[in-house]
Amino acid sequence: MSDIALVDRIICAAAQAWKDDGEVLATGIGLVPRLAASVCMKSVNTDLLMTDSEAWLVREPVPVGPRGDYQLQRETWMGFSRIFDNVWGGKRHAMVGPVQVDRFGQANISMVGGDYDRPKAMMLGVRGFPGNSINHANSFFIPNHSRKVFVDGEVDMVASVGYNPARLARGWTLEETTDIRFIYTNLCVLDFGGPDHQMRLVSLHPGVTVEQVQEATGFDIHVPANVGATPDPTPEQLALLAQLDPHNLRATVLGA
Amino acid sequence: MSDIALVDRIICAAAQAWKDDGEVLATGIGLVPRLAASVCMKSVNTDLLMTDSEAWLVREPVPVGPRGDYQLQRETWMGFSRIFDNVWGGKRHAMVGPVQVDRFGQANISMVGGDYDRPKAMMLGVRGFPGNSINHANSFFIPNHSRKVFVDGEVDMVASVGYNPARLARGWTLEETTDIRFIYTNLCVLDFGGPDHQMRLVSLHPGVTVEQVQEATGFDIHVPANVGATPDPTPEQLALLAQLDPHNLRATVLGA
Amino acid sequence: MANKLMNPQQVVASIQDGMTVGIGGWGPRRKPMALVRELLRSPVKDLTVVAYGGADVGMLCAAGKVKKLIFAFVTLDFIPLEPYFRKARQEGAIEVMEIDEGQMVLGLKAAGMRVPFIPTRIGLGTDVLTRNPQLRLIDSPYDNKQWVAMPALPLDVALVHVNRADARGVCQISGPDHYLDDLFVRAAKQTYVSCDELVEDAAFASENDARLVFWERSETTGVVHLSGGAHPSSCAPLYGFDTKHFKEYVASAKEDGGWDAYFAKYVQCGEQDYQRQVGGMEAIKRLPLPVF
Amino acid sequence: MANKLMNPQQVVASIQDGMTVGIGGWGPRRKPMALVRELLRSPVKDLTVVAYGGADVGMLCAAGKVKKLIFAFVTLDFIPLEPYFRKARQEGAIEVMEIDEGQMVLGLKAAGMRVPFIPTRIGLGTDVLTRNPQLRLIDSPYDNKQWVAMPALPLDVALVHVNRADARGVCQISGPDHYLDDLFVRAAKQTYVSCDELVEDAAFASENDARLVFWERSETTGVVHLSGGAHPSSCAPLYGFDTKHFKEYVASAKEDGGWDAYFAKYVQCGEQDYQRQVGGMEAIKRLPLPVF
Repeated sequence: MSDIALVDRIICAAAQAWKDDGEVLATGIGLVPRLAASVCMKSVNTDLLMTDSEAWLVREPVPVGPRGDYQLQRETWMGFSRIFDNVWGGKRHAMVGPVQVDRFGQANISMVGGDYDRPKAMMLGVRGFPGNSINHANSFFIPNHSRKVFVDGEVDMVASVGYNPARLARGWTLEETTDIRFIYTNLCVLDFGGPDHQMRLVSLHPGVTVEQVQEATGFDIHVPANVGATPDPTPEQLALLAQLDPHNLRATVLGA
Repeated sequence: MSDIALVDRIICAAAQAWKDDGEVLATGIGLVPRLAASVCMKSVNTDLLMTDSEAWLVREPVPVGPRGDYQLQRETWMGFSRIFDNVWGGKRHAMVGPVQVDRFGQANISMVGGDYDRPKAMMLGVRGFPGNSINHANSFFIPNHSRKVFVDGEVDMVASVGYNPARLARGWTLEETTDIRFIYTNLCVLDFGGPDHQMRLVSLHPGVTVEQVQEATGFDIHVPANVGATPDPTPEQLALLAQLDPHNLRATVLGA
Repeated sequence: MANKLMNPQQVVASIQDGMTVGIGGWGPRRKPMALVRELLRSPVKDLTVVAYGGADVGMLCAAGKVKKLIFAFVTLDFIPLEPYFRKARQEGAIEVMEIDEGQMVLGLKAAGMRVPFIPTRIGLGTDVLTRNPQLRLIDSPYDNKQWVAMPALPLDVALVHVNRADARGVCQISGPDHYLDDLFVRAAKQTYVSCDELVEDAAFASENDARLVFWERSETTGVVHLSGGAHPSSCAPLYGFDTKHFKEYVASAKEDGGWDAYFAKYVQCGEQDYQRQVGGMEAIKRLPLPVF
Repeated sequence: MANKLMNPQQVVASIQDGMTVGIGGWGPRRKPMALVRELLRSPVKDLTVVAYGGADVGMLCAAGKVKKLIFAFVTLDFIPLEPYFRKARQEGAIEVMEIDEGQMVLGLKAAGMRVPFIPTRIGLGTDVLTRNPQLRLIDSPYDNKQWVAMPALPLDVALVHVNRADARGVCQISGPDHYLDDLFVRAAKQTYVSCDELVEDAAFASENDARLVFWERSETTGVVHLSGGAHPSSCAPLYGFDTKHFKEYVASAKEDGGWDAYFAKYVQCGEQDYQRQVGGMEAIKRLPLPVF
């Protein structure tokens, strides 16, 4: 086993998600995605755009948690109405945390249960998932890789479009509607690079086996011949993380 | 003859155009319409909205011409993009100066001549006339009442929608597409209150006869039994005009 | 010059059973909560509510005011799940039209522009279409693709809370984001605004002040002066949201008769008692702005 | 960190024959005239130009660069009729798509939102429809009316002039109106911006400064530092438009070979000589702001 904290490994792996994106808005919803985007903007792709998670684009990522005398480095007003201009233009790559994901990459944060009119568990609603998923690139962070998340069949409410040919509207191709990049879980890294957009194992975190991943996933994943290990963060990345998360809020997100 | 300047009479008559409009944006394009709107806002309908003719809604009409140390009384940012929000919502009544008007009230500022591809005289283009005319109330100011302006047949380029049943799109009524209130000319005041929206004589300026108006108009107008005289401005209105046009720019607009 | 000052009772008196009411703000941020509380006290029912929802939606659901909810989310942000909205959904107590956040933008824009719909790709491939069969797919005359025709969402009434307003209905939002409030206002036949500060007409004369006015006063029907009127939601930069109060509110949902107890304690009593119970304006002004 | 600084020649080198070019500004206000002059000096031809037009459009017409013009008006405001645009139209030298000002807004919005059209009532009952048979009427799935389907107006290139920019493409418009420049920018594949002042990245950190930035830097392809680059159009609050220069320009159109003479004197010479001939930056900065 490695002495690198798993959450640090995931964040630094996920920081590569925007590596080749050029100048797009990186939106990380939740602590791990946000820190991943922040590390990326500080070290991997310095052309990224980020917000203060409220109403401004900033020149440098804002540290998470209480800010003390930190001064926002604003560069552009970016209230919600402006965010939609950006989304609809497509120059964004969001990393979000769905509650369910299926083999097509269809994701759900709305509700769980078989009866839409009386959900077993109502959650948030579809939020911006339908619009995000069909307008720009998306990646997922899943802190609890399990069959409850990676469900057999379809998710209970398809909030974001996936690679599902049965749901394709006339005149559209899956490549036009869907651009899911990576899934970072507490076990591994996945993408949709298998045959016919099958979910594919990209790398395993230290101590995790292919069998464990398949066992925790409600559908067959594509396993290439050689699956590597999720790389260790560099000392520079870990130093950045310490700056960007000065209160070590990330220590408990995986349920330590 | 009256000793009231004709232009003052027209402005003060036209100031009544917005009388019953409540809280709408009054836009007067050109000196006479703008002064008419300004007089109205100061005395007739104090709920009117007006801009500084640039980018701000103002609490009081801005005097025309050089402003000296006059301070704008801003109340709302109102750049062009905001103006369209207002137009499309319908809460506006503009007074504009078309180059041609026909019996349907269809108006033109785009081009003159029989060949659209090679106009005899190219003017401005349709500007906002198509959108204004179908979204909100409009009135016209015509400084040179003549058959060149009030044309026989249709205007050469129909820039604003009129009461022309032949051009009605499916599902629409003329009352939905068209709301032309008044026409103020150097001879008289007109509206479209005749049978089937025929152009109707409302009042004559002093010294002008019905025959003169009909002669200067390229189509039949409706003349009610009793046509009154365009009223004299009140002393209060004249005093307001002097404040709103401190350089007496209006003295030459009728070609004195 | 029109004087649009009203009291909350007059606002609620103009809302009738069955109306469609849009509520400005976003989640737990700058919600017209005092106006919502007045609505809770009234006999009005069968409302269709359109909102980027927070406790406004939760409370209206709990009080049985909502026939139909048009929403993309309902959340308190720091407490993700809104308990009374959740309960209403899980009990099948409300009809819903669940759409994307951006689709709601388009629907409100279409209503403000007075067009029947705006085409969009949003919703394609998702259950937003299967759960809302009234959302129609259309062909474009200019390409060979199908598009979602997002219908206009016209409102009978919009309720919003702003930082400052004058009696003529000029409204200023001085926090960093006006959210989609301007779209709610333009989509509505009548707009009622509560404001933390009532100011003189001259208050907006500077460029910076006038730029923070996002709609013409002709869009404002009535103005209610209600300091702290957004509480327990936030009204930046004046005050943050009240996490302690929200926690009590959320906890109430776990008790039998919890809503009735919350209602009796915080709603029934009227706005003056409400503010006294949450510590008065001094306590509200001390609520720290949230850090996101 | 991307450095997007370019010179005008590099901007024009990325514009190819037959492209669709949108030009920001409004009439004689904040037009990217130095970039337009560079375009006039180039061999580029057969452009489709989209603009709320002023002398930018007139000059491009005079120089034979325009194959097709998409416009609602072309005017210098204080001189209503733009002489070279007029001449081009009266000689039948250009194709046109003449539309309403607001339809242009909708077309640019549709392009930025990547939808094929936006429905509107604008154009119904007018010759905008008869002169543009490519504008299609559509049925709405939600009512029984016909609507104009205003098509998207996607741009290959947008050219705009701003007050201040940094090398990363953050652009600030500090005059009272940004016109529809943000829509041109979002409708375009590539956006080239000229700026009166080139500033450091930190220049936009205050709320008031950041609010005057109307698009993300990801929308800006290249930045050219050109003080006075809007002349002879205005760039409030820095300088007004040059009425004397515009009068000379308009007068030239009445002479035989007038355009060639204007071109030789003010365009051929290059930007440095141009500025010297119009009195240098000191004279430009003294041009009074227009009073409307």
